[in-house]
Amino acid sequence: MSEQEKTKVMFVCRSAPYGNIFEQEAIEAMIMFGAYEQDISVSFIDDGVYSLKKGQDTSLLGKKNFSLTYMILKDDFEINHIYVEKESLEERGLNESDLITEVEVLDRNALREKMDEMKAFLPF
Amino acid sequence: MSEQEKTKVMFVCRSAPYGNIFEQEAIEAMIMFGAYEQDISVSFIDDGVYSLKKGQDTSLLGKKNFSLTYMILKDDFEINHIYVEKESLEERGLNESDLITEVEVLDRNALREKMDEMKAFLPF
Amino acid sequence: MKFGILIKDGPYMHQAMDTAYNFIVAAMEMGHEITGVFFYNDGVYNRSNALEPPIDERNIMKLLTDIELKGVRLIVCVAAGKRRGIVNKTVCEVNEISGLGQLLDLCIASDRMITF
Amino acid sequence: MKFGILIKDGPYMHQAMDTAYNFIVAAMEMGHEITGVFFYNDGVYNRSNALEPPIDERNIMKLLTDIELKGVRLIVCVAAGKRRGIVNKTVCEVNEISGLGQLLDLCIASDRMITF
Amino acid sequence: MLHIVKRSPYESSALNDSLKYIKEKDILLLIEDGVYSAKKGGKFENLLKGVLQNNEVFCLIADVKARGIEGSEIIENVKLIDYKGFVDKVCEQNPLMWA
Amino acid sequence: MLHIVKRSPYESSALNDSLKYIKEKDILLLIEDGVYSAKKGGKFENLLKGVLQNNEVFCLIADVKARGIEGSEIIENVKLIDYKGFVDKVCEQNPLMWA
Repeated sequence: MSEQEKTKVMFVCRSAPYGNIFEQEAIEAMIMFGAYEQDISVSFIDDGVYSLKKGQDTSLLGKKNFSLTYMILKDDFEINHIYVEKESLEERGLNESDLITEVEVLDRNALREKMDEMKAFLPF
Repeated sequence: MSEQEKTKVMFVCRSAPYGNIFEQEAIEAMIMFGAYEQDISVSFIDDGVYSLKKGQDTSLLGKKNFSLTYMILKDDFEINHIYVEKESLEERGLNESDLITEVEVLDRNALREKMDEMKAFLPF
Repeated sequence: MKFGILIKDGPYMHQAMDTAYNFIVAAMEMGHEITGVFFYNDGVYNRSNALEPPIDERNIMKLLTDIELKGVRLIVCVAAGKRRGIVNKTVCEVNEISGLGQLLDLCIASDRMITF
Repeated sequence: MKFGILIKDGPYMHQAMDTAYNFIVAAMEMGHEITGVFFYNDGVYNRSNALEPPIDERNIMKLLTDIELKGVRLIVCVAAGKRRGIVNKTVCEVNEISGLGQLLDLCIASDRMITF
Repeated sequence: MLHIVKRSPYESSALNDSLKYIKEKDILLLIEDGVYSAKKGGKFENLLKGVLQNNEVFCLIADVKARGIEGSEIIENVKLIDYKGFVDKVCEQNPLMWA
Repeated sequence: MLHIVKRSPYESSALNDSLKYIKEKDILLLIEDGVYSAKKGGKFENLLKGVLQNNEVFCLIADVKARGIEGSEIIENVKLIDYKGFVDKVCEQNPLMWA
């Protein structure tokens, strides 16, 4: 399929992990979508940036640590673009070195420009 | 039963109506509790004060207007005390005349003193 | 226009299903097409076959059957459903259960995707 | 001490049931008594008999059965359950279904009432 | 983009979060508990008036009426629309729900 | 009173709402997404330090670890407790969940 024919869909991840299931079920959707050869982006903004925080250890909660999946999302599941918003990181006292995997850090304006290219948003 | 033997329970209503079911199911609980001859209070704070707003008309939503029940909660269902927090009203541009029924308007400090008497809180 | 719909909240607890229903009815009256309604997260509860709301309250099961009869496709995510107990024996229609690929198909087939 | 527990959120969607479970286990290990767990609002979904979470995930149905076997009383609100499809045929144990008066009874019988 | 906000500004950051992404020509649509943002005399009146300088703001009338808010209590220049108007706005611009 | 906050201060008003009701000797307990309030370098660091002037603040360690926050990243004088510590706090004071 040519690049122009692909549908551009962006997951907009705005929730912190573990307090609710949104980010976990969003990842389950990302993994499935990767197989369909469309143009899938994921953006982490607001509390969504916490999902990428390094060092998550859920053993005391009895819940699954799904953050490790982000490390292989791009290579194993063909998610084309993973963005994290710079301002949301800063507001939370986080920086790039706190993140579990290498992602594209964009400021709000740049991320908004990416949004303008999308056909559909899936907010989680 | 003597007043001292009664259990003091306070519903703490902090949600606006219709966006979620909390206030409607809280009212269903209040109605049942009234029959048990305990000492039941209801306090409306934060967005909970919107539940008491006059003039709710849910016809276009297709949902039930449950606000009318507040008018008879005290007399018909023996809920002993209904409080609304002054500061939350003010912050929302509301005053006593906006409310569907006569309730006790208390400032935060006075309401907090009532809270100190409670055995149990039920937050909605 | 063609609209795809994603529902993430359960019935009665949040207003999402009600807003979506009113949106869908309005869109169809205006001659637009609904490509499908995908139920994800707690949205899957909307398709429980056991909802018994009080008789003086709106019946969400009936409202959804109404739009289904008008040709709107309803799709319940199998994974989100299993986790929450919306499975073959508890779902309104067994053949509504499907995979997440259907959500992407809605994104592809619709001019607009809207989440409630 | 005697603790009464109120659960307002459904399984998996929010962390409430997990936090409550860990609280209950800790309290019992410390020798405290749990007077009962009342499921209201979306909390009733925790007692669906059809939950089928992935095998590598915690099984909330099993966790609740464990504490029930240790003598903790579980109570599902009949009205909240009917509205959401948690009724005789879909609930874990039919005799857990009861009325709102039980919630007030928990308030009366417990030293502390805690909501999750 | 059509920014849809359904949460109350008093309890949720959704309105603020959406406004960080609003650009010229974007529309702000307030539905469900989001309509409280458009009430005169409330804490968010000035914020919303600022938005109105650069963007159109719409409010779902069914949600306004359900919550007991009169048309006269809605901040000036905020436009009330019905569900069909909602559909029209989604046709005009690509929607993102700020839940 | 024991004020329990389980929502993130970035998306919810719960922390702020609870602090309006906090009195001398009351305890603030942060659980679930509420623990983000206690992270150093975040937007709510000063607010929480203000609370610590007059009240004890506790954080559930299971929730802190799950979210990848190190003990060293927690604001000074905030105390980490396990579920048994949580039970103890509920024994000490009457709990109200600010959801």
